[in-house]
Amino acid sequence: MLNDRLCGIIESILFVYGEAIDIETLANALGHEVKTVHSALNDLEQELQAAHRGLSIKRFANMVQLVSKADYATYVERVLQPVQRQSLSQSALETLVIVAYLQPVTRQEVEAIRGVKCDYSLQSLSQKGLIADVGRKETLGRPILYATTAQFLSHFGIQSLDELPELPADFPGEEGIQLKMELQPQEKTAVSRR
Amino acid sequence: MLNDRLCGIIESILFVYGEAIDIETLANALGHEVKTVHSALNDLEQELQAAHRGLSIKRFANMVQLVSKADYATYVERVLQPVQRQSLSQSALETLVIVAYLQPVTRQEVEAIRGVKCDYSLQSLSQKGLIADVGRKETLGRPILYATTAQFLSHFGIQSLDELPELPADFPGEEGIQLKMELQPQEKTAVSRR
Amino acid sequence: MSLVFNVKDYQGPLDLLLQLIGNAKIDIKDIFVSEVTDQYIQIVQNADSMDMEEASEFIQMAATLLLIKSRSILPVIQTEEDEEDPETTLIRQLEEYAKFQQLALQMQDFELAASRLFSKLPDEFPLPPPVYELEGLTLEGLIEAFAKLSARLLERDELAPEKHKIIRKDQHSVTTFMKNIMQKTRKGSVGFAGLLSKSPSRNEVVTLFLALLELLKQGRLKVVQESSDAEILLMRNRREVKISAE
Repeated sequence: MLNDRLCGIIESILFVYGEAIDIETLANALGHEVKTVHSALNDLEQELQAAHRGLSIKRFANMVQLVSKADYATYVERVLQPVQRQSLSQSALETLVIVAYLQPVTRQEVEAIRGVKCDYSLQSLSQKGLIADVGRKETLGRPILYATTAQFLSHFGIQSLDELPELPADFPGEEGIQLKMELQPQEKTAVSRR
Repeated sequence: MLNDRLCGIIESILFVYGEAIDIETLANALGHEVKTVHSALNDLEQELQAAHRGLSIKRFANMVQLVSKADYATYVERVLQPVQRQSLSQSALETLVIVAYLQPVTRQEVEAIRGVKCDYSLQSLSQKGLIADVGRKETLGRPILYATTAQFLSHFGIQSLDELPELPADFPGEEGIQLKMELQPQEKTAVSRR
Repeated sequence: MSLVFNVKDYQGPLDLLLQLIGNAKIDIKDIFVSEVTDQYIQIVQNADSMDMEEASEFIQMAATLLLIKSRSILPVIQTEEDEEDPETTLIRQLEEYAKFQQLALQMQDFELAASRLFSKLPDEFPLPPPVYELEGLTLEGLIEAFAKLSARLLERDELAPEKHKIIRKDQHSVTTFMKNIMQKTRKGSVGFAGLLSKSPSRNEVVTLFLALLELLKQGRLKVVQESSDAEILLMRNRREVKISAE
C-alpha cells in the first residue's frame, strides 16, 4: 500500500492528540494534500475493522479522532470498574436488620429506632442492591419506603423472608421497636412484601 | 491468530487507560491467565512493528502501556508543538545512575562517589517518582535506602534492570565503593527492605 | 592560558578534574605530574561569587591537591602501613566517578530514545454503576447485628425512661376469662363486677365482656338483669350444669 507509512504516521498523531483534529491542520503539518490524507484515513478506517484492532476512527465535519472500539467497551468497563469486594459495616447491618423486619419502612422510622442518621447506610445498601425503594408512604412529606430485595434473600441464603429467624418472645428489642413504631402508627398486617 | 480478539480488546483497554497498567490487573479483569495476556501482548507488539501502524507497546516491570511509535515522533511533534520532553539534569542523572547500579543505596554512599552533596538531587528524583525510599540500612543512624522504581524503567524505555548497560570491565566496583564506605563501616548484606 | 570557568558548570570537583584531564589529554594516573593540579587551583581561586555550600567541596579538593603536591616536594613522609596515600585514594575516586559518568552518558541515550515514545491521556470513559460483590454476609451476622442493636436500644431506654411510656404485653385473653367465668359460676350466679379485679383496666373490662358474650353465644351461660341499672348476674345454663355434673 502506497499510504502505509502515512497511515502509521496519522495513527501516531491521532493517538497522541487524543481529541478530534482538523483534517486540514493534519494535512498541512504532514505536507500532504487534504485529499491524500482523506484517502489514508479511508485505508486506516478499513484496517481498523479487523477483530485484532481495538481502535476505530470517528469522522465528523472536517475533524477526525481516534477512539476505542465500541464492540470492546464491556471489556474496557471491566478493567476501569472492576467488581468491588465489600462487606457490610456494623451500622449498615443494623439498618438492614431494621428494614428486613419492619419493611416497608421509611428512613425516619429507621432513624427513630437507631437514634442516628441513616441516609448514608440506606444509600449504601441501595447501591449494593440489598434494599430498594418500593414506593412512598402516604403521610406528610410522602417519604420513601424501603424494603429488602430478592438479592437480599440470595445474599443471606434464604428463600423468603419467612425464613428470617423469629424474634424471641422476651427479646428486649421487640418492645423497644414496637414502642417507637407508635410514633408512626401502622398496621403490621398491611405490610406488602415483595 | 487465536488471540485476535484478545489483542483487539487489549489494544482498546490500553488506549482508553492511557497510563501504564499492571498486567496482572489486566489479566484478572479479562478473566485470562497472565501467561495468555503476555502472549497476546507479544502478538500485538509484533503486529505493531508494521509501517502502517503508528503505535507501539512499552513494557516495564509488570506494566504495559500503549505509546506512539518512536519512528514517527518527528511527525507527532510537528502537530503537537511544543512537546514537553522531560530530560534530567546532569547532576540528577549521575545520582540516578549510581542509585540504579548500587541499589539499595544510602545518600552517603552516593555522595562518596560523586564527591558532592546529593540531598537535593535525591529529593528531586524521589519527587519525580524515579527512585523511592525502600527501607533503612541497619547501621549507625539507620540511613534511608534508595532504589529505582518502575517509573525509572519507563523513563529510560527499558523493561527491567537487566537491560541497563553493563558496567565497564575495569570498574573498580565494590572495592572502590567500600573504600569510601569505611567512613561508615557496614555490612552490605545487612540491608533491611521494608 | 586564560581559563574562564565557572565552577557551577561542573557536577562537583571530581567532574572539574576529569574535564581538565580530558582537556590535557592525559591519563588519570598522570594527574599529579601534569599542569592539571595548578589549573584546578587557579580556577577555584578565580571563581567569583561561589556560594559557600558549593565552594566547600571544590576548596576541599584544592586542599587535597595541595597536600599531594607538597608531599612530592618534601622528603617522603612515612604513612602508616595500612593507610592508603592520598594520591591513590584520589586516583581511585576519579576512576570510579569516570565510570559512572560514562554510564550516565549512555543512559542519556536511553532517555532520549524513550522520550520519543508519547503516551496519551486517559479517555473519559462513561462507566455503568459500580458492581459490588458482597462478602461475609451470613444470617448469623444479621441476627448478631439485631442483638447488638436491641441491647443498645434497651440501654438507651433505661437511661431515659421518662421519655417513653412502657406498654405491657396484653395480660388478658378471652379464653382465660371464659375459663374463669365458668369456674366461678359453678356454685351459682355471680355478679359481673365480682369477676373483675380490684382496679380493672379498660382492657380487662372489655376482655371480660367479650368472654361473656362468647359464652352466651355458645349457650353455656345465662345472663339476668333485673333493671337497666341493676347488677348483671351470670349463671350457668342448666344443660351445662348437667353436663358438668355427669
